[in-house]
Formats: sequence, structure tokens, C-alpha cells
Amino acid sequence: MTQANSANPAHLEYVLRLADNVLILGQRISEWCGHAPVIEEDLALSNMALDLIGQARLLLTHAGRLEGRGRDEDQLAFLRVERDYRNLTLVEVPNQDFGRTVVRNMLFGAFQVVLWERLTASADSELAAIAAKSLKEARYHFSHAAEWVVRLGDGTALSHDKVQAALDELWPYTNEFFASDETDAAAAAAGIGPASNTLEADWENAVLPVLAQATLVAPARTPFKTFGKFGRHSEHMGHLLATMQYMQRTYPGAQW
Amino acid sequence: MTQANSANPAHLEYVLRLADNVLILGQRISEWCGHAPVIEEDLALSNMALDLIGQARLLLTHAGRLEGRGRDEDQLAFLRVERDYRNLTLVEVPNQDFGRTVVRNMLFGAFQVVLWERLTASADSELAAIAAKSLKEARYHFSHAAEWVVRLGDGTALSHDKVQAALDELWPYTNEFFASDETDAAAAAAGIGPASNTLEADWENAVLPVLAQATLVAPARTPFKTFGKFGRHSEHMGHLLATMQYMQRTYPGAQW
Amino acid sequence: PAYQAEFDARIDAGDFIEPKDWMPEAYRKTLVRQISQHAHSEIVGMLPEGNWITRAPSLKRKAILLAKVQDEGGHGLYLYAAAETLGVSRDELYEALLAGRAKYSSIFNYPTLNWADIGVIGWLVDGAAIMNQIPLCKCSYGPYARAMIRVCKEESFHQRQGYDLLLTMMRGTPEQQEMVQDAVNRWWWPSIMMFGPHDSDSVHTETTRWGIKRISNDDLRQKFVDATVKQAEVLGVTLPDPALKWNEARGHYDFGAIDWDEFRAVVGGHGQCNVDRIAARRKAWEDGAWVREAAVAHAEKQAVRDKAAA
Amino acid sequence: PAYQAEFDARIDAGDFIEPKDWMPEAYRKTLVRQISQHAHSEIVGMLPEGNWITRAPSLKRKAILLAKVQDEGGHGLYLYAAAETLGVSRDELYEALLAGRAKYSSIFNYPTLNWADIGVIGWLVDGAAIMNQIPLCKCSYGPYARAMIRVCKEESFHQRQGYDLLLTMMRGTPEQQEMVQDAVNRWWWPSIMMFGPHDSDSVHTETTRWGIKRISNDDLRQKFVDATVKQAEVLGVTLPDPALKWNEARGHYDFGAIDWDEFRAVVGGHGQCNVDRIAARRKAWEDGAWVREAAVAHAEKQAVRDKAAA
Repeated sequence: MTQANSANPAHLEYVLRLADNVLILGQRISEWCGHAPVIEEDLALSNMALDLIGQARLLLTHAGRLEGRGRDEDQLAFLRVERDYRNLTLVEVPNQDFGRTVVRNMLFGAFQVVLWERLTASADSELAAIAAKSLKEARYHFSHAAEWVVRLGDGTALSHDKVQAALDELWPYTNEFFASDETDAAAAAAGIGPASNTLEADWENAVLPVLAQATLVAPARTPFKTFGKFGRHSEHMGHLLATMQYMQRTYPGAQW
Repeated sequence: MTQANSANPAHLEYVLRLADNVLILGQRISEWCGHAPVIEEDLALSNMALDLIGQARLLLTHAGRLEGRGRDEDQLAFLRVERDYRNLTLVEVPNQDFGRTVVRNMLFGAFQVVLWERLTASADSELAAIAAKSLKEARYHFSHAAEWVVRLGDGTALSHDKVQAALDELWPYTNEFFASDETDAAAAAAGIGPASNTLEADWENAVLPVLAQATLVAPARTPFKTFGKFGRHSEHMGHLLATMQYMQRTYPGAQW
Repeated sequence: PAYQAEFDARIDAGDFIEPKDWMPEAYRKTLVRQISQHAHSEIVGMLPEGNWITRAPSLKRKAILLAKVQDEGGHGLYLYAAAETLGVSRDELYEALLAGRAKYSSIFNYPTLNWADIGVIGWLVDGAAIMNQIPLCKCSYGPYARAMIRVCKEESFHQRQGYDLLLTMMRGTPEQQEMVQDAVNRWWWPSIMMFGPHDSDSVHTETTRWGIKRISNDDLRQKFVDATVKQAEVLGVTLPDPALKWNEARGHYDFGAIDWDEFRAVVGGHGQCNVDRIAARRKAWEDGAWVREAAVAHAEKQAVRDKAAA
Repeated sequence: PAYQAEFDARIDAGDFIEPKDWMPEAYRKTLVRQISQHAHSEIVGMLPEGNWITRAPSLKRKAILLAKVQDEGGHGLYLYAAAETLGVSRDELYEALLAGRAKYSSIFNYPTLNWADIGVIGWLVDGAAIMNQIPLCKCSYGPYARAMIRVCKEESFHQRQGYDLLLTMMRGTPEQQEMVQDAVNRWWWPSIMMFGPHDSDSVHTETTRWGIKRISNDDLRQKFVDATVKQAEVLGVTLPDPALKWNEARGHYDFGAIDWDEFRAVVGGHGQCNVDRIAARRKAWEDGAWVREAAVAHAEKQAVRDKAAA
């Protein structure tokens, strides 16, 4: 149960979820380039987007091998229909303001740290190697975002309110982080990676202290549900794809 | 010198310019649907977008016949590359606020009224018929926009400043309205329609009284140049097309 | 009491109550709530469909969709006008919506995810709305009944256009057919839920006595299911309910259990788009504040000038 | 006067002037103006290329472009830091940019209209920038010279990447080749204009005496043209100048007359993107105000807490 041409469709699906999360968040974060509140953050956010796109390239290449239909990273990144993307809904919602961006990066970054830690022990040795590399980056992304959440939460009254509002809006999307299905179960059984519902405690242990330090209140869990990782996205996804896929759709088959 | 399969390439080019102006402004205005300052304006702007798209359908169908390559309105609307669109740059710039939208509609609406009036006498009888129908709509669009420009210009200090700023930003794009080239000259010589540089006086006669009533100052002419009607657009055009063309690019050949 | 008796008699006789007529306060309040919710639904309902206007795949379909969304705005306007005959202002009603105090139809808290959603909203959502609304054309309050006649006529037209869109896609490529099936899978159960709780769990019984609500939720739902199953067969789509089956004895289709947890979650504010819908409408309202203020200021200046000139 | 003599002597000897050294006020002012304009150019220059990040046609190219734009931001930072050694603050310089009081390179007032523009900016615009900047690596002010060494190294890398992008497109489909030619047609003359007015019309002659400017505009321009013509041949694109021709006698390429009206229009604020560029930067700055204020407020609170804990 490793490497290319896996007979296990859950294996491919599991890797695609990992890949699409970083692909789509990389796309969103790259929208900041040139528009951040200070030049240092233009650089920091570009750097984060670069890391995420680098991770996406490794993961999509790996997914393409598992799929065994000869699709490369770009065919997978740019030429699937919306229903075939498997990212969490949280990563596709619009950036809006800088506060909302750092809240998302903190919530998602903590999830990635927890997940990559576990994946370093994956039975899929390629995935384990990608996890080892990505874990370092994710730790940096999480701590960068967490520092900003603290600065904004514990900054002015205005920044506190803005970042609490962003947290209230985005928190419900984290329900999806921990929703498990057969893919998860099969991947866990095969030692490929953890089932999502086993990650919540560690994630809370990472996130809650940041919120406390930021003087922010963690919202209560609600029945809000999203389904991005099962291929049912939000209304935002189609607009993101229209931009991201434009060149590949307009000039099919061209090399760049 | 009328009707289908014209041997004169300037004829096709001239009609495409007319078509793309209303196609692209219709696209921009339709972005307002559901987001206007009052419901009545949601309706009025949707109605204007409908008129413009209706005009675009007639003009693109006519252009397709002139071209004689079997392209229908949708192939022309959705499947050209950016360089082949011939709209004025003014109509492709983003809507931004409602003030900027009504300023654009007023500046462009006046141009359309002047142009359609002349085109009712076109030697191209199909074009003359489209002009007669469109002229009525354009008169309404112009007066609707002009009323708003007056309301905002002569409203509060804030609205005055906002609409003056919008006018200052958009006015330079009207330089392009009156820039003539060989296409214009050939179309004028063939009696298809007026050369652009013959329209400025009538346009000013329509626009300047509105500005005066709105207590707005017409900016001075500057050397600012744009080239949309010659196929060189602004950075905004590619983003507009990415959205507008998405379905046709993603599902080539499908019927809708 | 004399008024009340006269009111009751008119209701019993099936006469219309008109704005100038005396009416019980509870009747008035119920109507304001229902009509304004209905108006809000039209206005919020512009958003999910509006989401596809800029991406419509043909100019003809773009025009049809624009006209449809415009009609919804128009319905909102008549309905606010009908509510205003009851002594409330449109702005006051609208601000209750923006503040989250007023409800609108939960169906609009589901996202539109592919182009077929536009057809399915016409077919199923407008279809269900029409079922709900046809009885309202004969409701006891005149202005509401008359507004509903116009609304129903336009909605029927929208429903046919939606169905036509789907027929075209079902005759198309496999991808187009998949989109239609995907959209049906997502919208079927929410459409069924549009008829509200089961009669056994339903409140608002006065609305029946007052001649506002004339047919029960479950009866309307059954009527909708019966009508829709055949249309689905013609289209060639599968309705996502394995329990759906003709019941010869009842003379109706049986159908599966509704997920009332989901219904309550969405009504309670936890649907996928509740936050986004109100945020979009609030943004439009706030961004437009300076425009509305300017229009008022200009009208006042103009009135002064007109007076001076007179 | 004694200071002045020492300063002159060091300039003549080709020594670096360092921040702690005495320098004439005019020298300081000239450097602040030039270094800050250069920094502003890097920051504004992020926008035309940034316009294509979300649409880059492959993940590899998206990564290269992101890294490049990030480098430009980095260059902006070193250069602001170099300017700050002259006793001005970055915020003050940046606010002059946003207020329209400070200039930046006019080349960034041209739009990026197709993907090949990204390659052409690397090849021609960065190419011209490098020609202009290499002499600055030996300019008399130490911090500026050292910043330029790093900048030039990175720019050369960008130039090669841009050229590689174009080579790939020229080996591609006819549409790709057309895009490259279209981009070259649009960027060639603006690149030529990056070297500024002809020497005969040029001011700022002190910059030469002070060892800031070491090679004249026309000499640099000629060097650029000579280097670029061959690269264009390898690419297979036509430079849009019918007068471009090898002049055996001069040992250089002759080229056509520059449209100085266009140059003056763009420098004077009437280029296609002048308004949009500054508006984009101003929007980012204004939208970020609450973030910067919060960071300061938090740092102050933290300092108080640290003190209390100490």
C-alpha cells in the first residue's frame, strides 16, 4: 500500500484532498500580492503562497501517478470541473480583509500542522516525505498567522471587533475539517493517513491558546455544514476557477 | 454596400465595434443585479443590461453574417480572444460605486444616442433597423443616467465629490470615442456610418448641459489614450472575459 | 365587536378585506409578517440566481436570466407595496431583514453551484412556490391576493423557462446531463421542505380561519410531488429519494422521510449561505446609503427652487 | 568647505561615501530622490505583473512569477532602507508616492494584457533596468551601491526567466507566438524610453560629477538596443521599428525616432495606468491602516506588560 498506481481509490481521493487544500489556498493567498497592509506582509504572504503551491505541485504529481491516467500537475490543477476539486470549503472563501485572511491561515494552519505531523508516518512513503517537508512550512505559516491574530485581537478596539467577527464567520467552516467518510476510514485502515475525526483535539490544543492570548472568544459549534472535500463547494469556487483556469481553458493543449 | 457577406472588411469591423460596446457594457451592468442602492435601481439597471444584450445579439448576428464564416452570436460573444474584441475601453472598466456607474452610463449613453441617430440613415439597411430600435433604448438609458448624475452632483457634499471624482477618472476614456482610423473612414465613405471624429460636437451638446445642471466641472482634455476599439484593451478586460467566457471555454461545443 | 362581527362575516362570505376596512390587529400583524417575508424572499432570491448572470453560457440564456431576476425584484416591490397598505413602511421592513430580525424563504440559503441550478430553481423551487402561492391568489386580503395573481403568472413563465433550460441540457453532452442530475440531487429535498413542517407539527392555525392559508402544508407538498415525478421522468433525471413510489391505494406518490434536522438548522441561521446572503444585501444597502441620501437632498433642494420659481 | 574638499577628494578617488560621512545637502537630496523613486518603482512594479499571478497558465510559472514579484517587494525594502540612511523615513517617502508627489518608473503605467507580457517584462523591461542599474553598483554612495549589487543579481535571474518563458511560447502554438509578438510590439518603445531623454535634453548633470550617474542615457540605450536585437532574432520576433538596422560604420544598430510626446504624456500622469496604479497602492495602504494601528497598539500594550512583569 504505497506508491504509484494504487488500486485503492480512497488513496487517490485522500491525496487529492490534501493537494486541493494547498492549491486553492495558495491561489487565494496569491491574490494578496501587491495589496497587503505593509510591504513585509506582501512578502510574507507571497512566500506562503509559494510554499503552498510548491506543496500542491508535489501532491498533484503524486495524485497523478496514483491515478495512473497520465495526468500531470497542471492537468489536475487546471482542467478538472468544479465537482472534482476536493478542498475544504474554508480555503476557497474570499480573502476579504487582512484580519479574515490571518484568521483563516491560523485555523487552517493549525489543522495542517496536526495533519502533516501524523502524515510523516504514512505508509505511503512519498506522502510521508512530502509531509516532512510541508510540516516545517506549515509550522511557520501557523505561527505567522497566530502572531497576527494576537496582534489584531489584542490591538485596538476596532481590530479586536473585526477579527472576532472574522472568527465568528469562519469558525463554522472548521466543522468540515473533522467530518469523516469512507475515504477517511479506508485511508486510516491502510495506514495512509489519519481519519479527520481523530484530529479535533490536537487542533483545539493548537488554536484555543492563540484565541485566549488574542482575547478572542471561540464560537460555539453549530450545525453549519459544508461539503467542499466531498466535491460540493460554495458559490465562491466557480469564480475562483474561472480566473485560475482561464488560460488553460482558452488555449487547450498549449505548453507554457 | 448592404447586407450579408460584405466584401468590405471595414464594414464588419465597424459593426463589431458597435456590437462589442453594448455586449461588454451589458456584462458590466449586469454585475449590479441584486447589489444596487435601491430595488428600483436593481430593476432599472437589469433592464438596461437586457436592452444592451438584446442590441448585442442583433449586432453580433449581423456581424456573423457579414463575416460569412458561420459564426453565430454566441461564438462571437464568447469565443474570441481578447485582442479580437473591439469595444471602447470605457465600457470595460470596473463598475466600482453607483456614482461611477451612472457617470459612465451618461457619458456612453450620450455617445450612443448621437451615433444611433446617425446610423438610422445607414446604407446598411439591417444596421439602420437596429439603430432605430436601439435609439429609443439609448435615449432612455441616457436620460436615466443623466437624472442620476444631476441628483448626485446636486445632492450632498459627499455625493458631489464622489461623482466629480468619478467624472475626473472616466472623462479621459472618452478621448477614445472620437479617435478615427481607416475603418471609420471606409465606413463613412461607404455610407455605413459616421466617422467617430464627427460626433464630438453633438456629444458635448448632450453632455455639457447635464454636467452644468449637476454642478459638475467637465475636465480638460488630456493626452490620455486608450485603444480598446482597436483591440488593445485595459487590464480589466481579461478578468471580465475570464468570467464571461467561462462556461463556453469549459464545455466547448455544448448547446445551452 | 361590531367591527369584528362584520369582519368575520366578510371572511365567511369569501369577500376581500381591503386596506380601508377594519381588521383585527392579529390579522394585520400576521399579514405584515407573511407578506414581508414573502417580499424579502423575492429580494434575497435575486442573489443565488444573480450569481450566474455574468457566467450565463449563451446570450439568450443571459437575457432570460436577467429578465427573471428582474421580475423577482418586481415581485418584491409589489409585495412591499401590499405590506405598506397595512401601515408599515418598506424601509422599516427591509431594515428588519438586514438586521436578521425578519425571515425569508430558507431555500435561498442553498448555493447555486452549476448552470443547471438555474434551471432547477425554475423547475423545482418556482414550482413549489407556485403550489404555495396559487391558493394565496384567493386569500382574504385584497392587495395581497391581487399581487399574488401577478406573481403566480410570472412564476409559471419562469418555471417553464427553467424546465426548458433543463431539457436543452439533458439533450446535450454527458457533462451537461451530469450537471442537471447533480443540481436535482441538491435541490430536491430543500424544495420539498419549502412546504414547511408537517401539518401535525404546524402552528399558525388562525391563518386558515382567516382565509389566508387555504390548503395545508402536507396537501400542497403531496400535490407538488405528484406533479413533479412525471416531469422528472420526461427530463430523464432521477429524484434522489429511493422511497419515492406510486401508491395505488392513495392515488399519490409515497416519498421518504424529510431531514427535519437540516430544515431546522437552515431556518435557524446555519445554512450554507445564510450569512452570505444577508451580508450581500447589507453591503448593497450600506454602500448605497450616500446615493439615497443624495437623492433626498437633491429632491429637497429642487422643491425649494421650484417654490422660489413659482 | 574643508568637509566639501574632503568629500570631493573621496568622490574623485572613487571611494564610497557612507551614511556617517559629511555630504553636501544637494548630494543627499539627489540621492533621496533617486533611491526613493527607484524603491517606489519596485513597489508599483509589483502590480502589472501581479495582475497575472492568479491566471498563470501552469503551476511552475505561477511559482516563478510569485517569486519574482516577491523579489521586487524585497528590492523595494532594501532601497527604502538605503534611503533611510540619508535621514528620511520610509513612511514619509511612501506617503509622497501615494499623494502623487513622488515619481516612479513610467514603464509601470503600461498595462499587462497577455501572458507573454510577463515574459517580455522580464526580457525587455528588466533588461533595460539592468543596463541602467549596473553602473549604479559602482555609484559613490555605499548603501545604494551595495543594494544595487543585490538587485542586479536578482534582476539578471528574472531576465533569464522571462526570456525562457518567451522561448517556450515561441516553440508553441501560433496563438502563443502571436501573443509574444503582440507583447513585444507594445513593450519595445516604452522599454527604449526607460533610458530617459536624449543626452542633449537631459538635466541632472551634477549626478555625473558626483559619481551617481556614470554612463549617459543615450549610451545606455544604444547598449541595450545592440544587445536586444540579437536576442530578438533568436526568439524569432520582430522588433516594431522599421528603421532598426546594423550600422557598420558606427558598429551599432541604428533605430527610429522615439515618440517623446508619448513619453511626456506618461511621465506627466496621462499613461493608461497611472491612475489605477496609485489607486491600487493607496487602497492597499488605506485598507491596511487599521492593521498597522493595531500592530502598534499591541506592541505598546506588550511593552507595558513586559515592564510590569520585569
